[in-house]
Amino acid sequence: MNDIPEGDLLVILRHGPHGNSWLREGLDAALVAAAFGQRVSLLFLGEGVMALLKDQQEGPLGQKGTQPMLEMLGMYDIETLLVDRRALSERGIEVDDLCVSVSLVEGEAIAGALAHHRQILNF
Amino acid sequence: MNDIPEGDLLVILRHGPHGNSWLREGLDAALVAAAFGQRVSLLFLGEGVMALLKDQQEGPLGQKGTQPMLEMLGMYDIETLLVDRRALSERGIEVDDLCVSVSLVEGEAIAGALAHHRQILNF
Amino acid sequence: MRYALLVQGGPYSHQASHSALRFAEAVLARGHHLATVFFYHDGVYNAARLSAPPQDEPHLLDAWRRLHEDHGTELLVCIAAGLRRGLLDEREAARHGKQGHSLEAPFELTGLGQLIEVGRSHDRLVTFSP
Amino acid sequence: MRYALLVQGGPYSHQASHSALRFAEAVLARGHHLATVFFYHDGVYNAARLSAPPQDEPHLLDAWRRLHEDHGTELLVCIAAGLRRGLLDEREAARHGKQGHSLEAPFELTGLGQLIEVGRSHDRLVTFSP
Amino acid sequence: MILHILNRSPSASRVFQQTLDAMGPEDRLLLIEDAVQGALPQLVRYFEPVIGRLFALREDLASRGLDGRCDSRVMVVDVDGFVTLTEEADKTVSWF
Amino acid sequence: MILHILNRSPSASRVFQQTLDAMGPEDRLLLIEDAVQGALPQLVRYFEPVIGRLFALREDLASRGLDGRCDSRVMVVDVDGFVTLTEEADKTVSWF
Repeated sequence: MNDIPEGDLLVILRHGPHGNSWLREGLDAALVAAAFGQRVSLLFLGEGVMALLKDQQEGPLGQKGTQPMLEMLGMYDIETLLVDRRALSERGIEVDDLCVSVSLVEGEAIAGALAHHRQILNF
Repeated sequence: MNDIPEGDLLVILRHGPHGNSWLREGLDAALVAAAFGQRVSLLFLGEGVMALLKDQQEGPLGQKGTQPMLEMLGMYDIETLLVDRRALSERGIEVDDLCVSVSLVEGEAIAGALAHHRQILNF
Repeated sequence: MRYALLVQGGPYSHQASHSALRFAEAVLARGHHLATVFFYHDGVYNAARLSAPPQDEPHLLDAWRRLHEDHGTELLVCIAAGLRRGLLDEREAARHGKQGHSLEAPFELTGLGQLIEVGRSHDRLVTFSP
Repeated sequence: MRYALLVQGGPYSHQASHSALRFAEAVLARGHHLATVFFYHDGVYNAARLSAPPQDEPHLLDAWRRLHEDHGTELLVCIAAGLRRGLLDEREAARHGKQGHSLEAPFELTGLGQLIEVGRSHDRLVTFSP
Repeated sequence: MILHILNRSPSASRVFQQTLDAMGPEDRLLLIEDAVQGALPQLVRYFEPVIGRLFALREDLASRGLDGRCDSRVMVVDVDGFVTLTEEADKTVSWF
Repeated sequence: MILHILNRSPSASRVFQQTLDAMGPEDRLLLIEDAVQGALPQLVRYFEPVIGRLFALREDLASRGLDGRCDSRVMVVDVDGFVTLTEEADKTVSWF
């Protein structure tokens, strides 16, 4: 992608689902910010891309996954989902394996995304 | 070192001082086990070797370092301090930089240390 | 066999507690005796009696309690790790001049020496860390 | 300038709380206004009112309290993160039918929206994570 | 024989290297939680020295949507198999 | 200009790579807590791309016994200098 989106808040998601609560807490922050009328973008780096895989299930003891939250993003007008291309290819994941539609970023576009948002929360 | 010590408990220390409480909690476990009469050995891997550097100081807000605990090891007859040679050399640390006397281990001697203790606690 | 678990991860923050409870069920299902769970490091937060997770999420505190009620599993909390983190039973609260308590039976505050004893007296000790 | 801190690490387990308090002092020493500290993730455990660390270790709860008393810094605890982890003030305890409470003033339970508002209304937001 | 249990992905943490260094020739390694990512064909190379003694927990693969994506040389076990592995080992060591 | 703050050693965690990927050409990097290990001459190579914009926190070096062991290309600042760095940056991002 060549157009780096501008926005109020960039939420960086670097942890996968189930192993810890960072992903859920980061998505919570993004949804709340959007509910407050901020223009929010998400940037998935490293293990964070695992959040987007199809076919995820409940965790141990029926722990909810993050897919229900991802489905809410559209309702909250969070439409910019930037995904580190290298994090996908390192794991052999194709864009078709993802459950939402995303924009791939790499190289300077990642730093650009940080520069173009007024505030950043890193999870 | 060629002689792999035998013992009741091997405590593996893999975290440095100050950043988190794993090192202190691991040393606590070692000291308590020794006080209960167990034969305890310590194995320092990776960042754990930072525990042994001379010239450490108090942490933020006067947080105690781990050196007072290291000085207690002898009193509790914990004399086998195994240190990963590679972890030292990766950091440019010499044996003379350490505040206690240690035995260097590498390669199969590390696995040997685990095999030769009845119980292992990994911090 | 006689199993013990060492839980070092806080509830809801890390999968460690969930993994430990899932493993506990499987241990019991295979006919073993799950005699003891020892909570250390942030694992002590599993005993926080006021925990109030959303109703559609697993209630970890209740799951630990059921383990004790149904199978007699001892739930031991390291006292040194607990006091630093604000987990006090009524006796420790009184001893420290505090009103109220944050930990109660079936969880028990015990010394770290109990962990060493558990390691000695059980056939298997399996650790779940954050 | 108007500063805010976001603290996400539990006390005694990670250096995050220590680092944040040290940074807070330096912010104030340079003449800035430290308006808000927001506690999220395991950072909410900093507010555990029964915390009883050994006397020769820093008392983090008291240090946060002093920041509020001496400089008016607001100490905001995310309510969703707090409830899961057993941090309830008297009102929330009553609402959930629990006896006792684990969090009290000057710490305040607030929604996550406050973090977003803090980010908007302060000049700088610096995060300390585990 | 020791059962080593690892819960961090080799793509995020270097602890897998310490784990491999500490494994004896008969020891086994079980990947759980975030470490199950290491069972992907693209990441399994990190565990090359212990192929044949490398296990991954099915439930953690499934919850992450990775159940069908494992390298065929990784032995997938469910939590019942996890207990069996602890029965067969003299002791266990958890790496995190 | 963004101030990036890193608290994990490059010898233990790969998060330093994400940090470097996310840094713009003028951005600065401050090593705190366990990350100050990265200021050692043997480990500073991980931060080669940002030499000249690389800082380390003196108090965290000192408490770890590393005060005199830093690579000379790392700029050592005390906590007062840390605050100055946040004043000079438009915003900060913490990596952990």
